Amino acid sequence: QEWFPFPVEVWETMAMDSARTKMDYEPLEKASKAWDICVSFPHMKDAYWLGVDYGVTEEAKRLGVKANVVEAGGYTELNTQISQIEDCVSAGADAVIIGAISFDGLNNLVGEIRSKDIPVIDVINGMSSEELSAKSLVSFGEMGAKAGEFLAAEHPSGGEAAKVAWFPGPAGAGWVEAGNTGFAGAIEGSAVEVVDTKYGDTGKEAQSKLIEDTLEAYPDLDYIVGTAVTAEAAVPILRSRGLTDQIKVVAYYFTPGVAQGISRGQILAAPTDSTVIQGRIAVDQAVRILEGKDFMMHVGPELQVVTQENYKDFDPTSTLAPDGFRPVFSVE
Amino acid sequence: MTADKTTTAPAAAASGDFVKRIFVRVGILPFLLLIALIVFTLMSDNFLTARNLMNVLRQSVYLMIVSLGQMLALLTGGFDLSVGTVVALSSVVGAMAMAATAVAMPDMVWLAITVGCLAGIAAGSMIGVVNGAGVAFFGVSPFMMSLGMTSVGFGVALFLTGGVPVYGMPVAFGDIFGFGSMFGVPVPVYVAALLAIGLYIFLYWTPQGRYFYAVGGNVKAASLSGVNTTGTLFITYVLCSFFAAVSGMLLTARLDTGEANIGASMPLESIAACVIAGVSLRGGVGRLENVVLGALFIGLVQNGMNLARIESYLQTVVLGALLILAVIADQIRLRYVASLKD
Amino acid sequence: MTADKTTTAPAAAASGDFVKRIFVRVGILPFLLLIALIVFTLMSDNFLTARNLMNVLRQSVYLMIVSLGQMLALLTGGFDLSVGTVVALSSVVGAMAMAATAVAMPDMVWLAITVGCLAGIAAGSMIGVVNGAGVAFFGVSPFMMSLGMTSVGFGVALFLTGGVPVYGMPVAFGDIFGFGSMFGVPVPVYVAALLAIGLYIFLYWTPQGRYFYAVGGNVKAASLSGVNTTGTLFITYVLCSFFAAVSGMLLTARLDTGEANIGASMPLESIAACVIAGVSLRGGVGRLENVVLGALFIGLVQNGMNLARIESYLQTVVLGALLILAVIADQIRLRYVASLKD
Amino acid sequence: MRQSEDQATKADLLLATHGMSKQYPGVLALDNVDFDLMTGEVHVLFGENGAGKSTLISILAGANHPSAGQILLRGKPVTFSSVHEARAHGISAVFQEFSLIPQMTVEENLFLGAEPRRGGFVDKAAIRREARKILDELGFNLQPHQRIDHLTRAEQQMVEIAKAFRSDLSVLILDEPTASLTNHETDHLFELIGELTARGVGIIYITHRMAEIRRIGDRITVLRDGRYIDTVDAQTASEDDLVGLMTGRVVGGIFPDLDLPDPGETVLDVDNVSVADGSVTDATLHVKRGEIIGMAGLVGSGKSELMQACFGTLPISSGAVRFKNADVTGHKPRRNIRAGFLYLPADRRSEGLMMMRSIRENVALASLDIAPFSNGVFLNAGGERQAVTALAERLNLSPPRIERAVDHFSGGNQQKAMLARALTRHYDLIVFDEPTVGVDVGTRASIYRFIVELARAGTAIVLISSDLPEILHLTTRAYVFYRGRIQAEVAGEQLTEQNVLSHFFEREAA
Ligand SMILES: Nc1ncnc2c1ncn2[C@@H]1O[C@H](COP(=O)(O)OP(=O)(O)OP(=O)(O)O)[C@@H](O)[C@H]1O
Ligand SMILES: Nc1ncnc2c1ncn2[C@@H]1O[C@H](COP(=O)(O)OP(=O)(O)OP(=O)(O)O)[C@@H](O)[C@H]1O
Ligand SMILES: [Mg+2]
Ligand SMILES: [Mg+2]
Repeated sequence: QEWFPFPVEVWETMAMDSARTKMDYEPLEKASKAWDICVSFPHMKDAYWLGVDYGVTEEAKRLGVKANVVEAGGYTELNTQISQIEDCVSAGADAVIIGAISFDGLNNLVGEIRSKDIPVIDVINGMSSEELSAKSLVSFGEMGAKAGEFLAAEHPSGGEAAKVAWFPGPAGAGWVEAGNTGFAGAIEGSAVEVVDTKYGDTGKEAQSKLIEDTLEAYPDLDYIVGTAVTAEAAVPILRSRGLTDQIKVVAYYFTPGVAQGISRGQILAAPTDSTVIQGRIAVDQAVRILEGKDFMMHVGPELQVVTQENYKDFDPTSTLAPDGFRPVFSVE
Repeated sequence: MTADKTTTAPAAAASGDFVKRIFVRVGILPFLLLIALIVFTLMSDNFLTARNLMNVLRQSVYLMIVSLGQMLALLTGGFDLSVGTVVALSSVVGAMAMAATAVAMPDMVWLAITVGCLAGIAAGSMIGVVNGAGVAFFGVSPFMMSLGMTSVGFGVALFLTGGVPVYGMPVAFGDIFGFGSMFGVPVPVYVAALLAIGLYIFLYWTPQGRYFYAVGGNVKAASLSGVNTTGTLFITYVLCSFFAAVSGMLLTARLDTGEANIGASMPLESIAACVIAGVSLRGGVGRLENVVLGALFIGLVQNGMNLARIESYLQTVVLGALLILAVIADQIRLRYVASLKD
Repeated sequence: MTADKTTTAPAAAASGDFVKRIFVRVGILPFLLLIALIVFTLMSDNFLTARNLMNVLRQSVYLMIVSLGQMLALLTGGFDLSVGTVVALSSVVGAMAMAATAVAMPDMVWLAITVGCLAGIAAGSMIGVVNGAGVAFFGVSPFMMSLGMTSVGFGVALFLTGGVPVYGMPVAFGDIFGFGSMFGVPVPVYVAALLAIGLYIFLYWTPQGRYFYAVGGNVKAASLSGVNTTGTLFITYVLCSFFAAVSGMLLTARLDTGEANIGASMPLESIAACVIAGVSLRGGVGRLENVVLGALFIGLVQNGMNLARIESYLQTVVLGALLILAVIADQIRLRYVASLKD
Repeated sequence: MRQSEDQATKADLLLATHGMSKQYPGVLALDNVDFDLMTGEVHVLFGENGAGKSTLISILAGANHPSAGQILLRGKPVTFSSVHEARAHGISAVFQEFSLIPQMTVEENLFLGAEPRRGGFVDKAAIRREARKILDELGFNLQPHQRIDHLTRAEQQMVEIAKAFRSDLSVLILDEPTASLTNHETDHLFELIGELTARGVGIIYITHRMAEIRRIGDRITVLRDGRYIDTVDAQTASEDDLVGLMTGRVVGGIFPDLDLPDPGETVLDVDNVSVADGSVTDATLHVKRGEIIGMAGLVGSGKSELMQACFGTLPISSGAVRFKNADVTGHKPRRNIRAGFLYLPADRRSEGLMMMRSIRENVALASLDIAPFSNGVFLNAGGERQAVTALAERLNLSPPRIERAVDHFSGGNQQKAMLARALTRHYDLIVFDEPTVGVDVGTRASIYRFIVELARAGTAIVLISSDLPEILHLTTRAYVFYRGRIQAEVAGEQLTEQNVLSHFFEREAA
């Protein structure tokens, strides 16, 4: 069945804080010709970006355009990402969709590509360049905020304090800092107290270690809040220590593991930014621009918090690649 | 160079002899461990609890097992950068095999677990076989060989999973090998102990064990003395990745999923654990006991800093500085060793 | 070992002599480059275009510069794992200094750029100074020293920036050193060329240059011959991180921001570039020209695979396999070298 | 040296040490030693392995720093913080352990640390020129562009010597320079020493070879356990006096008398063997039980290559090797050792020993598969320790500490550690390649004795040696090598100095 119409928010300008309106997104039926679209991701090592990949490639197929997906191999590989995008362009891409590793680090590159009159669409992570053709993303800050608001709602100010250990992700990554700020802002003035913030690589191994040590350091913890990996890692640890009832888990973005956790009642809640849809919209924007059709400059799916209550009427295909989906790197 | 400095003050050498004698016998690490224990106990009241120490022990197990293998590679004068990939690959393959078997025959949990572990360890060891072949038979430098296999193996692991964790292993697996414990001691610790003891016997009670040191000490001399140097090098790398693979399976049990993104820090950390344990990168020198302590030390410090609530930026600084200091301290020790040899 | 195989067939050795002689003179890399060129040209029509080749050149510059420094460390029988951190630290510090100066005196762009570059390079080199001191004066193994400094430096870089990129550098900086070009050749390429030539003269025309090889060849012998081994080791690591720091500043210009998260893959890639260029990890062997080619080769292959749209999981596999093959090929070459020696 | 020494001109004091002491961790290598050197004299340092000779000269050469004592050069106290400074004062040395960079060429090594410069840059032309000049002057046939690691130990020794020669020389120190030279190069070296002493250069010469002391020595200073014992005149002092001074006990003649039983059946049978790298062609020889066979020849004549090939470390291109009537052509050392065929290499450092491992492990290495070292499966620590301790005593290793790293023993004692391997299991054939390189007279005597004992016990022995007296006194039959071919087989009465030497150069004469 079709994925649209899909509830989205549309910003006036590229700026995240510009006025926004809610509406339903309607993509093109078909592309007029088989455009060659280059898509660059920071990496394809987890389910989150696999979801984006699914969205991008599916949409490319639906519209009948070519797509070539490259991945830099990790958030430390900014230089590689730049090289890859350059290679894409010299390979003759008509449009470029970038899931940026760095908020500012690609601006020069964007400028250069735009000067060749090739549209550049910013997906998921966000870039500060003035010259972007379009953005298909939500602010990760708001993801953090959603998680924060959820907790704040559970523990409004005045209520007895809830001790939270917060695991934003790898220190230095743009999305982590954003999520961190968002979360901090949202719990402002509530009864939620962040007893410790532990940065760490989003490997399950690293997160497990952090969680266990944190449990030792704060035996009286109420919540573990953090990346999807943190949540996934927390589940077995809590189970093994028989703390499942005492300590609740909240993630601030969504993965299959988190979905499973919520469905099994092991994870309390997690906001979703409808990753797949962001990918789909980005491709649609690219085609619209190439074909000179009118397009929305800055679109992002409405955020929703998936909880154990509303899980049953949540459609995972807007956020997750279906089970058994293998990463697709090129669509002919 | 060093020889000179040792001899600055023979008098002093005579006086503080006793302290040094212990120092030399047991090495630098026990002291470091002691210091770390004291410091962290002062910094956090949750540190020196049976539960936390057990926790440290379990956390260190994975690095420890990998370091045991790494030590072999170092002894023969090479090293193995592919241990991280081996961990990842065995985790992925093992988990897939286990899940598949579990689906095929849901009621035969133990069969699934056995099949999975065997598959994972076999897959991991394959990388060692290739490394060994390259190093021993083609004379490729261990660095390039294992570096190359790192990216080959990682590519394969990603290809198999697309980066998504592998779910669907029997719960028993995680409950037993990940979180289970007997007499209050976690199961993984038993596994590690078993491996360590086995390797100890192999290294120090059998001729072949001695040959690892010989090959690292002087390949030419070894082969002139009838040591099968090629064979020794080959099994070195097979064993090394065998250990890494076992660690990979244990980690999988702990994480409850097969992950392609684990073990990235293993290569350097395991070499670090060996080097602070006094294993020489030139080959031929190093004791297993110390390597175990080396791995423990790294685990202890990381845990201690987390409990002491040291800011995570600072943690990396401290850890780095500590490694260096540890080695410098060991240097000083080595200067005494000569004088107290007898 | 090798000696056996060097000489299996004297007859053949005589016949195919000519080909081999070139093979030996110029080494394996030119051949590999040629093959890569041909293959990728066949696989993608956009590959063999002036624009793309220039593109490859610019992309490879950063690794190339780091590899030049790395080569020195390898020549003296050590290596430097901290080059990645140096790149990151110099980027961060350089950017901060430049931004600050730019704010202070907005109209003096060149001053800002100069101050920034000097600050960044100084900061990066500091890590080299510490490495050098540890290795040369305290006899710490280069591995541990540079590994330790890696995490120290990274911690500092994160601490300085809180992880967020540093902006506010004069636009001119990026425009000139990042994307600028003279006579169709990107500016970074000129910088790299300058450094390479400078290092070449230093290495092969001055006595000190020889001492790097001597120290790597046999430290004891070198010091018996009156070579200042400690001094040589010290400047080795200072120079190594100097080069890395310069690369870091060029990268900063390219990214237009100071980033704490760059350069992670530099240490291993730079060592790989050196090793496929025939630099020995045991020290004392290796030519600068080849290292330049080595870095180019890695860059070329990565670019070629991207253009040929080889899917990225496969790319890592291919790259790994290629590195190994390159070294094996070089092994074969070395055997001929022996057989042609006299 | 004697011939050139002109009684008329009074030789004056050149170099002296007062109360020189050196404390190594655990060892007092030098104990308050006084030593002096006149201009134009050859002053021999003599003493057992580990007596402290090398330590003393390494201090004089600036490579090592004394724990106490001072150095006087021409009456003025001097201190050398580096080899550099010593050279600046005209003191240069040939060390026992080579100071060559294997990966570098001969010329690069000759000038390492003192490169001729033009405008700060290395003057390559000058280096090439000077290198040729020195090599020609010394009559060593080496190419300046050859890489050190492609030379034989003997050839490296020459480079080492060439390195020490320089125009502004006032003191030349030679630590066992002839250890792996053959008579040919040795003669050359001695002529040079003659010229130098004539120019008033003082020579400190360390050797374990009596004949050399006689030939060139003026005075002999004897060290024992790092202590100064006595200084005697080289010509008048008798061999036994010296040995007495050196050991503090009385040692009989160095060479035991060879009353070997008649040879038994053939153990090794080499048939038209050519080595693949061309260092040996069409060599045919045989070795019988209870024989001691000598292999003589110039440096690079291929005498060790042949045996290495038989042992399986070099590939054989043609011909066959039979050991105990079984074809072992191309067998690996492992098989040969287990079959009872051992080769002990000439270069203990690079081929013989694991320098950082203990004496115990080094000695036991080749026999870990048999009792008393193991029961086939597990090692027998106790058995190993006893066996090695016994061997250490038998070869009087000093210091007798089998757990010490080989690195911390003196050259001669390292050699003992390696030779001890011959006694760790039963062998039918043992090849000794330069077994007495850098071994003191006392130890030599004992090494010779045990070689002969082995032979008496029915072991076949092959002795590869560049020390002609060894060949003459110790072997029953000798093969002379010349440019990779077996030039002659001399036995019994023919086994005389002239006879052997004549075959060394025959072709060159023609
Ligand atoms: N680097 C060292 N560390 C510790 N002890 C040493 C070291 N070098 C030499 N020694 C000890 O100092 C003593 C003297 O050694 P030295 O090499 O001077 O003897 P030598 O007279 O040269 O013997 P040889 O004739 O075998 O060369 C020996 O007991 C030796 O074990
Ligand atoms: N590693 C090597 N590579 C190339 N050539 C070599 C190598 N080792 C030896 N040679 C050459 O082989 C020839 C024979 O060397 P060999 O070691 O047999 O000399 P030798 O007869 O043993 O003399 P000695 O044992 O007295 O040094 C020499 O010309 C030497 O230069
Ligand atoms: Mg000596
Ligand atoms: Mg020889």
